[in-house]
Amino acid sequence: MTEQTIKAIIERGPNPMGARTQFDVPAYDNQTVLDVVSWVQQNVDPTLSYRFACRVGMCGSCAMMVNGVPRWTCRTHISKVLVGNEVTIAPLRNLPVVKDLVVDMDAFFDKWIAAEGLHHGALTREDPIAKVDPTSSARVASDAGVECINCAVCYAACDTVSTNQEYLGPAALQRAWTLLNDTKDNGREKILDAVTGAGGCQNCHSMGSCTAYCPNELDPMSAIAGLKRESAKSFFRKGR
Amino acid sequence: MGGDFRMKASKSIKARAHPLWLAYALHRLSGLGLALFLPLHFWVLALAVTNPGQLDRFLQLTDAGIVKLAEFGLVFLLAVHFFGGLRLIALEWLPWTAPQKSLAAGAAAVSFMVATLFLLKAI
Amino acid sequence: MLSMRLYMLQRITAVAMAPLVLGHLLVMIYAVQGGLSTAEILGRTKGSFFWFLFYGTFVLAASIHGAIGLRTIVSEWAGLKGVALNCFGWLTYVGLFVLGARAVWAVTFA
Amino acid sequence: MRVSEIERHDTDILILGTGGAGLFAALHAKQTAPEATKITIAVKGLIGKCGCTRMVQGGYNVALGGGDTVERHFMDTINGGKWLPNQDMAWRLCEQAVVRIRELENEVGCFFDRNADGSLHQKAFAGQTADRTVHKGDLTGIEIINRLMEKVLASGVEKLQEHRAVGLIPTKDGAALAGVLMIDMRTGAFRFVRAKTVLMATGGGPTMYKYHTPSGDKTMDGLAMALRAGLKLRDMEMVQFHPTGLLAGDHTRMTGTVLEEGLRGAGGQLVNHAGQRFMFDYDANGERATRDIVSRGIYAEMRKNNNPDQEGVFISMSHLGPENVRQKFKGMVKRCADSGFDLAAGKVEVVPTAHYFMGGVVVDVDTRTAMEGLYVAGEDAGGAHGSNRLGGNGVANSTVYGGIAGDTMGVDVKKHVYFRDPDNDVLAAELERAVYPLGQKPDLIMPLRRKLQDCMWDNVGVMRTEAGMKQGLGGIAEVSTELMTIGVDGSNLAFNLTWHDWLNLRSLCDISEVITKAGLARQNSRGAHYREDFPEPGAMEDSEFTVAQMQNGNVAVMREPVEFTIVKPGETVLPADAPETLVATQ
Ligand SMILES: Cc1cc2nc3c(=O)[nH]c(=O)nc-3n(C[C@H](O)[C@H](O)[C@H](O)COP(=O)(O)OP(=O)(O)OC[C@H]3O[C@@H](n4cnc5c(N)ncnc54)[C@H](O)[C@@H]3O)c2cc1C
Ligand code: HEM
Ligand code: SF4
Ligand code: F3S
Ligand code: FES
Repeated sequence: MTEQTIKAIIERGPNPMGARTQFDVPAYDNQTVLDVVSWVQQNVDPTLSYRFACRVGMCGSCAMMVNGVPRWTCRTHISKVLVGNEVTIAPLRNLPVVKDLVVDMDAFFDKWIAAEGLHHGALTREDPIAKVDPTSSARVASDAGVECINCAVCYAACDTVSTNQEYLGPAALQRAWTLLNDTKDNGREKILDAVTGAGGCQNCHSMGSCTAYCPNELDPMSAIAGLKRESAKSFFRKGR
Repeated sequence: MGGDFRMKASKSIKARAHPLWLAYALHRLSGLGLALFLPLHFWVLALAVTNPGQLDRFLQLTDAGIVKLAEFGLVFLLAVHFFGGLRLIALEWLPWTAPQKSLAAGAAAVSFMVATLFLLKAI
Repeated sequence: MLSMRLYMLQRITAVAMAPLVLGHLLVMIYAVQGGLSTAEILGRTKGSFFWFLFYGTFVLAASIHGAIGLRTIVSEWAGLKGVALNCFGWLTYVGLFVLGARAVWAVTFA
Repeated sequence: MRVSEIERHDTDILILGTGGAGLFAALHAKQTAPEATKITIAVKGLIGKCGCTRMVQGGYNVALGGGDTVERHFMDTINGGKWLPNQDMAWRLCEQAVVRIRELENEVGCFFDRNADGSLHQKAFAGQTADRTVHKGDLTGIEIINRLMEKVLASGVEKLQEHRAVGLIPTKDGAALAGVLMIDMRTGAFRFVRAKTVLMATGGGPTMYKYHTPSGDKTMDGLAMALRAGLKLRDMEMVQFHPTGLLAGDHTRMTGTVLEEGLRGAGGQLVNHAGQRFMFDYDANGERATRDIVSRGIYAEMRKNNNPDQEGVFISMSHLGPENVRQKFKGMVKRCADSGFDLAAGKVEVVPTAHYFMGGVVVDVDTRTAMEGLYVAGEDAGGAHGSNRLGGNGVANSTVYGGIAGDTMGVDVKKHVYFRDPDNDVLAAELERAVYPLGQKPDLIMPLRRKLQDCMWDNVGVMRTEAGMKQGLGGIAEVSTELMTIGVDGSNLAFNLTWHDWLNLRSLCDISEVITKAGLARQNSRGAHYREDFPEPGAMEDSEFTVAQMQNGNVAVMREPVEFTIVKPGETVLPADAPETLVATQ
């Protein structure tokens, strides 16, 4: 333990209630951004709202803007983000704010489903489990994006999301890509239709912020490129 | 109002400082620049029929430093946009997951070379 | 905001322009040596079916490509949507094309 | 706040919680219930993003042949639970897990790891006699919950997200459940949801201990509600500790989170502050002994050291080669690094950490409770694991019984044409209870939660004695009383976390008392429950389980004999020539 303090500036949404408040938080050796926010709520401002669940980077509930960068706060060590001894924390970008640091993630998940981000199976619980070669290229491609924790960090990082309401966003499109490569999935046509619709993959400008900031080191940009490739092929084949 | 200013601050994003985003910005701005320049370019060329003398006077202007610089800018824009665009199409349509950053950097470098070559020739 | 069709059209026109841009750049690098003059330009292009096709295609592709590009920018940065957006796209396309076609005509067969 | 101000809402099937149990129940109810049935899923957090199923690392136990059988899985479960499990529940768990895993792969679309030949990869957790645990790397829970969540989100069920259940409201005669009182956390409004059938799948969660693994939303709300509703709770003394929780100080939420089991399996060493390996002093298997033994070993070592600045012990991996460790435990190394520790080359301080709650509501094998209209599945239900849960049986249990609950409710809902009317007195009392702190003078709540956590850890933790537990009861009562004097600023109830901290602590206090009383009632040591004053397990044939219930405003603990409906102690359902274990010894 040290005697030092951290200057935590918390920007609370939404607008009418919005305020930029500075808190002096005691610094500790092992301390995450979430711990800083929690300390404020537990010790000085009991009205501060934020969201978390697992506290170890598995649930994707705790993402916020930290110094203007979207991050999973439970797995971000404070020393990584301190500028001097200061840090600015704000609600996640690109989603409506419920209160303070809590955003409404419905749009993010609605788009996930709109991108056909769910399994389209042909087999049932009566069938044996299919054999899948773990080294096949399709499986490897599919596997690459499957460990997404839907934290919406990529969604917050992407400027296309902020300027194009319909855009499905990197996480949803990446999910569609994992399904397109999943040999057990039978929804190819549906998925391609979904990802070439109004907010489809063609809207992505390959800014790469999604890939740059994904805390799990996933690569939605390349997944979306994959979708564009498949969509283009199917466009040439079917003329749509 | 202070309040408004504050909320603006919260929306500011600093998550753009990486090569791919800069490549995107460069591509968009160069595209925008080209699209805005194009009507001018067409209009000037059309002078060939309507008013050849004026076209000549205009073309003589290209010797002036300022105009040279502007031209360099244009060729630069075209080169940047051209290589950036090819990079994008390659990234999107060719099945590589190549190191995108070096591709972006490469595209920028080649654009510079072409534009500089043009400038040198022009001088 | 960008439909798959516009997206494809933008990419296809881009690919089509690739050799044209290269050609154009080379010509320009060659041409600017010693300054440009009307006579010089016209001497090269006047009555040439090749240059007519070259620049004609270029103009067609560029006006489609540029219009789609501007349409995207306007929708993302200015929030234009729906009919207004489509009108903007078409107007830009027609405008660019007409201006471009006039220029091509001027330097080739006019 | 008056009863008349409570918003009203009706649905046919109401599901509380979106862990493995809640989500599976929603899917199955959708499949079994008549077309027009309205299904609502209410949850304290966001759908699929809270609860512990998502945090499952190791995997999912299921006997899929290759020598392994349902019988063998069943025997491991009974032996692991030290003959306390409800055998019919344990059997159904093992049997249905086979169906459920196929459903997860084939219908839900999970992506479990494969062997080189394309078949499912299975490994063995400690305490298992076969390679049985299906997994997706060490992030199995994310895969299961994400896939389930997608299906549920797309299924058209009604969503009540960030809705916290605060009270089960029975009918006037108390025989049936009328509905559930909830707080819409986003606005702070109260909502009474009437439902013909209700599944409680709020997932227990022993977070009243100083060190604990479950997610922050889990605070025993469900069991506290069930207790108040007069239901019987069994095996409440049974708290499983995971031996290696991260120790990073009490100012960080990371403390208590799990360092995976596989570290010890791969050869990780536990050393004390003096730098000595100690596990072989406690068990011949050293670090590879089962969870309960290692937890006790560490706890004993910590007690011996008795230095407040040197609380835990260390797990050390570096002798296996830092590069190797980095490669093999990529996720774990990264997680430790994010929190400032070097798992690959250095050593990381660990403590036993409260992980899973074996106790729960008494249910039948179809998840029905004694109260008509109320069903319980997952970690909230007691019986399947007895005194100890095998690693990998937790998520199997929640998904298996969640599905069963959905099927059962889907059928039962047809029997109920009308909604039941609530007992308005209970409704008023539950409302009163929930708004109580808003009328008190605001003060800090966390110091009090710490106090409870220290008390439970010190007195009702890894090793227990009568004197300790009695002291514990006193401590719990103190916290409980003090809590009633601490208020919450109620000027804005929207997403008022501090109010919810208060309610969380209320649930934790209530169930802590039950745990302690059940612990006092069990005068022997079985599985997770270890009494230093009664270290022997007692005769298996005379096994009893504890049953706690509210009687006249007090928690009473009774004991009931275990019925050996399938197999008796000393016997087995395996063929006589079956090998002891199919796991190749390391
Ligand atoms: C870190 C960790 C690792 C684990 N690893 C394994 C493993 O490898 N293998 C294994 O088999 N098991 C493992 N387990 C255990 C396993 O996760 C649980 O046994 C199982 O997931 C419980 O499922 P559930 O559906 O009952 O509860 P949960 O998944 O915990 O879900 C409970 C739900 O109820 C909601 N809820 C709680 N209170 C309320 C309320 N008042 N109102 C409304 N909703 C409420 C919660 O928000 C949550 O959505 C692990 C547990 C942890 C914590
Ligand atoms: C061979 C040459 C060219 C190539 C390969 C090319 C390629 C591309 C590509 C791939 C895009 C899509 C970018 C995205 O969606 O993010 C694009 C956008 C654009 N192009 Fe081009 N282009 C070329 C020439 C031109 C020309 C001559 C103009 C001028 C009219 C132009 C104007 C634009 C504009 C305005 C955009 C929109 C920018 C954006 O959306 O960010 N392009 N170009
Ligand atoms: S892709 Fe990465 S950043 Fe995006 S939601 Fe998934 S885990 Fe989060
Ligand atoms: S940041 Fe956005 S624009 Fe595309 S590459 Fe990623 S989705
Ligand atoms: S709290 Fe779950 S990812 Fe941060």
